[in-house]
Amino acid sequence: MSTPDTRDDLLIFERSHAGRRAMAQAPKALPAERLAAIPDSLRRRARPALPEVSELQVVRHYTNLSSKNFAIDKQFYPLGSCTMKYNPRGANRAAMLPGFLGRHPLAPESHSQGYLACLYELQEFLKEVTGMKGVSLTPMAGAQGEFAGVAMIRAYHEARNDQGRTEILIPEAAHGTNPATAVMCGYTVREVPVNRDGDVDLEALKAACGPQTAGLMMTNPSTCGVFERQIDAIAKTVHEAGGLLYYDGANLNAILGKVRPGDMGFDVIHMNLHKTFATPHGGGGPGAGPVGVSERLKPFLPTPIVGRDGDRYRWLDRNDLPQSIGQLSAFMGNAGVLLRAYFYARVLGREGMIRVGEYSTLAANYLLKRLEAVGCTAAYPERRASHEFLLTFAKEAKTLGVSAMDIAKRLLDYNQHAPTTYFPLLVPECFLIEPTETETKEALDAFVDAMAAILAEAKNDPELLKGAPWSQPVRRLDDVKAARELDLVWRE
Amino acid sequence: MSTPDTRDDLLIFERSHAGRRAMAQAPKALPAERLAAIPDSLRRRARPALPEVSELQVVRHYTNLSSKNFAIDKQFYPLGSCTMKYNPRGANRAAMLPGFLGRHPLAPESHSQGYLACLYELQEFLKEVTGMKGVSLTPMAGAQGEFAGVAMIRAYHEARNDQGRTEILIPEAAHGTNPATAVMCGYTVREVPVNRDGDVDLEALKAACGPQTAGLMMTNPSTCGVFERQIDAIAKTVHEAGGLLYYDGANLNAILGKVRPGDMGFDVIHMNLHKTFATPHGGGGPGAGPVGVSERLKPFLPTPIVGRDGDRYRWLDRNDLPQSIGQLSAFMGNAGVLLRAYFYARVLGREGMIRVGEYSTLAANYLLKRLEAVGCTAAYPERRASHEFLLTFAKEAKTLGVSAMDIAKRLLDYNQHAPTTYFPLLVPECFLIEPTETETKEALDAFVDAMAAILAEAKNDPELLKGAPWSQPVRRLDDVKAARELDLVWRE
Amino acid sequence: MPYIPHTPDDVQAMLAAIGAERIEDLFDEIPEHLKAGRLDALPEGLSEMEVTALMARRASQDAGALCFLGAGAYEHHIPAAVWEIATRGEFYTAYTPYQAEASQGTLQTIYEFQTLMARLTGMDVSNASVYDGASGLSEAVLMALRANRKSKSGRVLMPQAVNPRYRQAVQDICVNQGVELVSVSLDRDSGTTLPAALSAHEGEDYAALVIAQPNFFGCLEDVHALTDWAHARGMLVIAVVNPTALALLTPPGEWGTEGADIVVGEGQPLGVPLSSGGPYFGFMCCKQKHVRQMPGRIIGRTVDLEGRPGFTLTLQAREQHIRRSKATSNICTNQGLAMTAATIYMSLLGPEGLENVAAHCHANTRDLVAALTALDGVSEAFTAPTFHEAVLRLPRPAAEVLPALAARGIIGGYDLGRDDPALADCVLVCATETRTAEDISAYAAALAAVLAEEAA
Amino acid sequence: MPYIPHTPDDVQAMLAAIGAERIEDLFDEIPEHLKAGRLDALPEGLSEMEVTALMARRASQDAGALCFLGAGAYEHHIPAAVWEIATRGEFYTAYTPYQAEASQGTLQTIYEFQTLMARLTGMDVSNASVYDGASGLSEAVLMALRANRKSKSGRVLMPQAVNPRYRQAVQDICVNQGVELVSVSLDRDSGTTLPAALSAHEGEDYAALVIAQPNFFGCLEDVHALTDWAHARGMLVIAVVNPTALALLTPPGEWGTEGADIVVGEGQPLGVPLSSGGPYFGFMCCKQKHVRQMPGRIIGRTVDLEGRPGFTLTLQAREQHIRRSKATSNICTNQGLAMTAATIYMSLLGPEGLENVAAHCHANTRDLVAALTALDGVSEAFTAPTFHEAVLRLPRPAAEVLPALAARGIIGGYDLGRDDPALADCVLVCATETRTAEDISAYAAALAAVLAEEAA
Ligand SMILES: Cc1ncc(COP(=O)(O)O)c(C=O)c1O
Ligand SMILES: Cc1ncc(COP(=O)(O)O)c(C=O)c1O
Repeated sequence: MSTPDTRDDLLIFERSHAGRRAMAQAPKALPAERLAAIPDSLRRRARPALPEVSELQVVRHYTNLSSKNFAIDKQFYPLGSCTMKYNPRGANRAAMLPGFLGRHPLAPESHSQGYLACLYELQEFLKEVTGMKGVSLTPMAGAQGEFAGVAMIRAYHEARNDQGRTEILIPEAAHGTNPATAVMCGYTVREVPVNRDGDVDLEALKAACGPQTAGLMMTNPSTCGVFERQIDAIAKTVHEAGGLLYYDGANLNAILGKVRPGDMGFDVIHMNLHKTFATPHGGGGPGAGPVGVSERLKPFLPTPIVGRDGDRYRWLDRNDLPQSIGQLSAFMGNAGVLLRAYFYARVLGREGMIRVGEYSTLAANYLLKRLEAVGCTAAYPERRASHEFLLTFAKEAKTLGVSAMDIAKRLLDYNQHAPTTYFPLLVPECFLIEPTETETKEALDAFVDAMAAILAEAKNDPELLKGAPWSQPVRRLDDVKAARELDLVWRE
Repeated sequence: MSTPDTRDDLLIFERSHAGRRAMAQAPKALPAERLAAIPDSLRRRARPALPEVSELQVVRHYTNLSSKNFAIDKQFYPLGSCTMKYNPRGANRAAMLPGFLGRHPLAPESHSQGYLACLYELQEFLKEVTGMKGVSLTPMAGAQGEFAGVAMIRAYHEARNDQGRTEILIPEAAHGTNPATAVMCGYTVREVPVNRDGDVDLEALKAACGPQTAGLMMTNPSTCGVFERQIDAIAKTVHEAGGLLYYDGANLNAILGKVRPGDMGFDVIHMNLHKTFATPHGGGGPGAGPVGVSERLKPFLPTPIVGRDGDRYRWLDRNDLPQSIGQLSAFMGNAGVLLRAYFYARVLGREGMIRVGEYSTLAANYLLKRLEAVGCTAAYPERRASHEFLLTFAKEAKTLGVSAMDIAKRLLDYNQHAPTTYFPLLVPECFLIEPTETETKEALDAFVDAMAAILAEAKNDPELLKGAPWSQPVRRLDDVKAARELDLVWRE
Repeated sequence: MPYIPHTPDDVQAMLAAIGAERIEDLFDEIPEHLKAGRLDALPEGLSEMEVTALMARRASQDAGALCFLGAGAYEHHIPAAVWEIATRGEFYTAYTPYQAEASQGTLQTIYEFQTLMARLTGMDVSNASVYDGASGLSEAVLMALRANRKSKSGRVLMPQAVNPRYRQAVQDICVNQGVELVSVSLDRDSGTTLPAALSAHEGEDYAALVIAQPNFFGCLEDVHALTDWAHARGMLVIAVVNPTALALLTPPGEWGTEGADIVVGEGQPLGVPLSSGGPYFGFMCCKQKHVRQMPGRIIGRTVDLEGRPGFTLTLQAREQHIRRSKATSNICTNQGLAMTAATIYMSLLGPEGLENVAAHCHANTRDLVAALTALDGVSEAFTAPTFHEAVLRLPRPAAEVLPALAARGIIGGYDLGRDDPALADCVLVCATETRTAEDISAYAAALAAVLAEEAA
Repeated sequence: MPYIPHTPDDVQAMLAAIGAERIEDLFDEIPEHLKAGRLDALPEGLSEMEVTALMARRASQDAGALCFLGAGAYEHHIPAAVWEIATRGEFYTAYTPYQAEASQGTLQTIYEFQTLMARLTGMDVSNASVYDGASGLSEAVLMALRANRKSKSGRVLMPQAVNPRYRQAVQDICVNQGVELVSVSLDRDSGTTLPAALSAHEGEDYAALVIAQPNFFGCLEDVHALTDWAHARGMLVIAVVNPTALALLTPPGEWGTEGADIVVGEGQPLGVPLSSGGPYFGFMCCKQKHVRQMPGRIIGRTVDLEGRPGFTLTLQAREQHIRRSKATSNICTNQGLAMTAATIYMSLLGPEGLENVAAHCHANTRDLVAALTALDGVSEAFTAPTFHEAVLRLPRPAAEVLPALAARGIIGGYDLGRDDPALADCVLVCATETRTAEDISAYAAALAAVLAEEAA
């Protein structure tokens, strides 16, 4: 072997050395008597075993660690339903302005007008792009937005004294957060099947609707990557049964400026600003999941909301909205994410917003056609792609013994992040692919080339796929061992 | 081969696509008549062929490019004479404060007091650590500091009407900037040999001194990695001949708080703040090369300098210093670098400064002893190392046919940056190794391990070294072709 | 088209490959009457330069005051390295680490975070963050109900000494699952939760007791007594703690004889800027035996095909994407980046650094209390020892004094009358390690002036 | 010990390996009487928090005014991506790329920079930056003396229209090599260098003519006539250009019939913040035939052992580390990071973006001139067309008016009386694309008020 194994996988704890410290960061030690007011019985006996390392060690450790990640800043990242588009660096700089970073969440309104102006305008923009009548920015991610939304549905029925609505309907393609949310709001979940074209099975929906129906949660375009064509009929069915319509906005990118959830008949929606509004995912978060509502749900919006009196902005809280479902966090949502989304909305403006839906849809349909041409199988070949689409490798799994997982891992060797795999569950061996509007045609073509090469490899040398990835800091990891022999915390 | 070649070496120009642009960055086009005042004959005929790329493409391109670098933030980087120590991130944040970044260099003093206060204090600190009587911060790097210093020597002799001093003496181990500088100041250069211990050959120096001697430029500790023990005698010799003593401060790190150039008899010095004061090297620059002088050279300092009247700071320029050698740049030096150095000086303070010399010397002597123990040959085995030291691989070159260059390239495969090679020129097949005070003992030990492994490889499998590096984005590059078939600019 | 790279040529080529004529054709499955109008309420797009200038103006509009607010969010020094590294594209623009092999950077960071939090709290395990401290407490309450199989009541004891915003959020989040929060009264002398207050609940079935340390009023509870009391009665103990304070105070894992069962708190003090309230992160630790009831992402260490160690998402069977309606929570996106920052922060501070930060916070707050109570009519409201907040009683309503201070550039603290009319003349103040002696004098001088004015 | 990782244990182990007892022993070769004292004039060390707070206070002390200064440094919008990428550790903390294989990031970036600058200036080749525009001009003058073998005089024609700070720096840097700068007078009507002024130097031996476009007064020179005049007389032409302006103006490579020979300028406008004057970078381009006379680092494209393309330092035989006293210059450390930023900036702006920036600068300055000359007694001093600066003649001395404007928060421009008493009532003003219509109105209002006051 010509290259020595110089990989360096130490944990920060393994770099620790008793007595070492990043001196510039630590205030000087105080004389013990300055702590005398704290009773001994409440004092810690030994210092917490944080690592004892130098500042350079920390910088080097996390700089090197970071380089073991794929990221949009480095790779094409077509993760379906996640909208991995370019995260403008300008948004980061604006949100990190010292004036914004230093503002205490409970600062008086007199010292908050600049910040509140941004939030107020963001509320107005979101109303316009979604066609909803009221918006609260407070939910901290999509799932918390869902919670707020379904809680409002519940509050609405309760306020009308409409008892007995105990069920939320959810199409089987739905994201896992939808049923989990319904349960957190005290509902039971009834799944609605999806038909062969990717649309909801309308007959089944009709059969499922009844006086027990509190509402229906759905995405449109759905996570099957197609636009639900019977949306009018669905809305009518649910509404006639006395239920409300919830829109999971994870796929809003597909229709920005093209159709508005409010116009489709939805009563309540959440948006994922960390998807549609290009705020970064940060390796798992933070997000922001504002909710929008129709007129009749406005009284129930979670607090606080920004209101305006003349040219002064002010917080609206429970005193202003006595029927509010209340407060979902200690303060008011992920302010820094909202500021980034505000930046994005201002740069895009009206025209830019409309282009998002158009070009993300163009990219997805192009990529789908090209992939079909090199031998991939579309799950819904008769349908237009929305901003994303589904491929299935059921055939390859059967004839060649390579799974969608194998193909996904092999893509990493081609320096391409894998699409979402095995979701939605109803399509076997699937890839959900979302290229977004910010990738060039060349980037899409490179992905097609990689897929074509991998399909050829699958035929000629399937072990290449089953052993993949080969080029990453680690080879394929043993998930079963991870769950069986739990090692969640490092012990010396 | 199990890993496809996914390396992507395109130039930014090869990503260009006619008509594409990073829209958020470009102000809107103006109507042509707004440019009517500019005569056609002075207008450009075609737009410059800058790349036409999207913002994401730019971010991705340069993010990925950056990852092809070694850097202190990622690797041990023991480049002798370059002082690759940790560059505090806090210094970067402080210097990048909007208030500092936005200040125009010609802003009135009324709007500059905060900035001037930092510079004034930095001047004072540098005087104290060097033992000099006056400091000018304006030189933009070490070499410009040298220029200022030698120009002051010249101005001094000229002011005294001391004609005929046409020669600058320079020990043969000196850095190339020394002779180049002397010539830029209109002097001829006479080299002084270095003896077998790494000290200047005092007899030769005495013989070289005379009425033609304008001065001597030297570093101490020298670039041989040892402290010049006869410094008193050298100073006496040069001064008695009527010459002045110039101190090249590139190695100041070694003696910070231990010996001061002013106390050693030097008349003028430059400091490399990008070395000793931990400002970043930025892949080649910027630096800052302040000069310090003894009392008699103060009138000649380059302008501007920061002065103080009561509690107001103000610029001193040629009106205040009529004998100044003048202005070396359009404004006042590399302000952002000076602010970083100021940050560093304030964090270190008196005690910290003293520790720098101690611990960089400790690290170098430790590393030298350990390397000798695994079979490396010291160039000056009888001497203490200063903050750096010289190894020679003359033996390996002769017996095994592997050069210092081969060993350097092989080190890259061990994820260690190579030391300075083939400098100073008087020691064959040499490494000049400077570990600095900010690296842990573990990092030093890892370097020793790598060197031990490479020495073994040199015996058992020299081709491994001659073909190295094997693990970098490119294998060894053809420098001869680069110089013969000049390709300096990309052409489609 | 900001951020969209496609030229007219590209579009033509792409449409040709699709077999469509116009982009509009791609939307032909959408019923025509649903198509959106022109979005006229949206303004025109601006350049990065214009939006940056606008936001810079707004940001500086709010800046400049000297702030003594705590009440759940604390201004600490954040080493520059923390966010310079956390905003590196590799951390900043990665998604949740679903492809483990291409996400070892994020995954190892989380594993280190879990270890750090377990060590800081004295607990066995940690998750990879929840939204914030308040929503984290809701998750802890729901988790306790699942974990305490013996309790059937759905009731949890929630002292008044817990941050009212947390209590409200827990109420609002848990209400639909039939959870009942039963209040435990505050001792108005000490500012703490006394055993006497608990004994009022003796003999009833509660799934858990919540203990905040320090409590909302900055006071230190007798956590050992409270913990033992709850455990003796079959309740679980949920600790709500300030992570900075843990550098000085008994970790929840060592409270009483058995230690707390679940620990949550606001992670913001660990290197996350105030930033108007978010993104922060909630941390959540527990005893090993409860790990399968814990919500949120958890990272495990495992090996790859060649036996080398690596990190991956584990125990996913608790999560919504696998378990759907049976999941422990609906949480999906969490607060990863803030948690990454906290990991770097804790590594930089180290055991001694964090302890010194905590000590300075405590000492500065004591200095602040001393400086302010030196003024006529100002006194400390409670007798219990405090960590880095304290309640001051003023000679006039806080709602009058605070705006007058704000007009003088001093944000003087939290008006406790907002939550409790009985405390209308009380202010909760805080001085972290970032407040200097001059800052404290400035506050004292401003308060003296305001009180003199009002008196006049 | 800030930034030093060694613990007492480490030190003992290291000393043991060395065979020394105390660190002090390692300095035993230094004569005892030379050892330094206690450095008492240095303050005690502070923490990052304390120094950051101190510097933040100082930075904000200087901030807030509206600035219309140019005179060699220009405020432009800098895309956030530029410095977020340039300060990535990989660029920020690397050294000069001596180990090419481990420095391809820096090396390719420089190669791209060289290509960008060659394209922008219309020249064949570029180096990797020199210190700044002024020192760059000195290098160009010295280079021209080397390159023009026919000229023996050591004299160079230096118009008064060139930035006086550049003229001074060139003088100060070149004086010791016997270079003589001969001034060419400015036409006081047009504000440019006229052929008539040149004809005064007819028949003498000069190595080169320097031409600034735009010149220091913002005026556009007839570069074609000047270039041809110089070439016809065996002189080289050194162009000093503003890189933003080049997006609109004839590139020096196309001046006259043959084009300029050497091009230098201040690179700051290309994505580098004002930052009190540095770090900026000087750029330097030339015709291929002069490349061996060019100072500074140059990167070449070559191949590796396997024939793959790669980048490396080349033509090092020009540089001091190889050629020592025979080098083209003593420059070693250059302004790499600023140059990296400029590379990213130019890539982001693209041909159209940079053109639009230049156009807005021009238009805004014309608007500013119109707004200010609408005031009584204020007029434009020169008749030549301008790029993004212009000279205004005031009814009173600039040295009186400018401080009065500054007191009103307007930094109103450059007092030309500093360099030339005949222009004591003249101000050089500038409005880049960052100045809005409101900014311009604010200046006009302030100037009106100041002039009224003075009159009163
Ligand atoms: C369709 C869908 N719904 C809901 C969510 C949940 O959003 P979040 O992760 O922001 O909580 C997601 C996120 O992946 C999603 O894809
Ligand atoms: C000994 C010595 N002198 C002078 C210099 C020149 O300094 P600079 O590169 O800052 O111009 C160096 C830089 O490498 C050096 O090592």
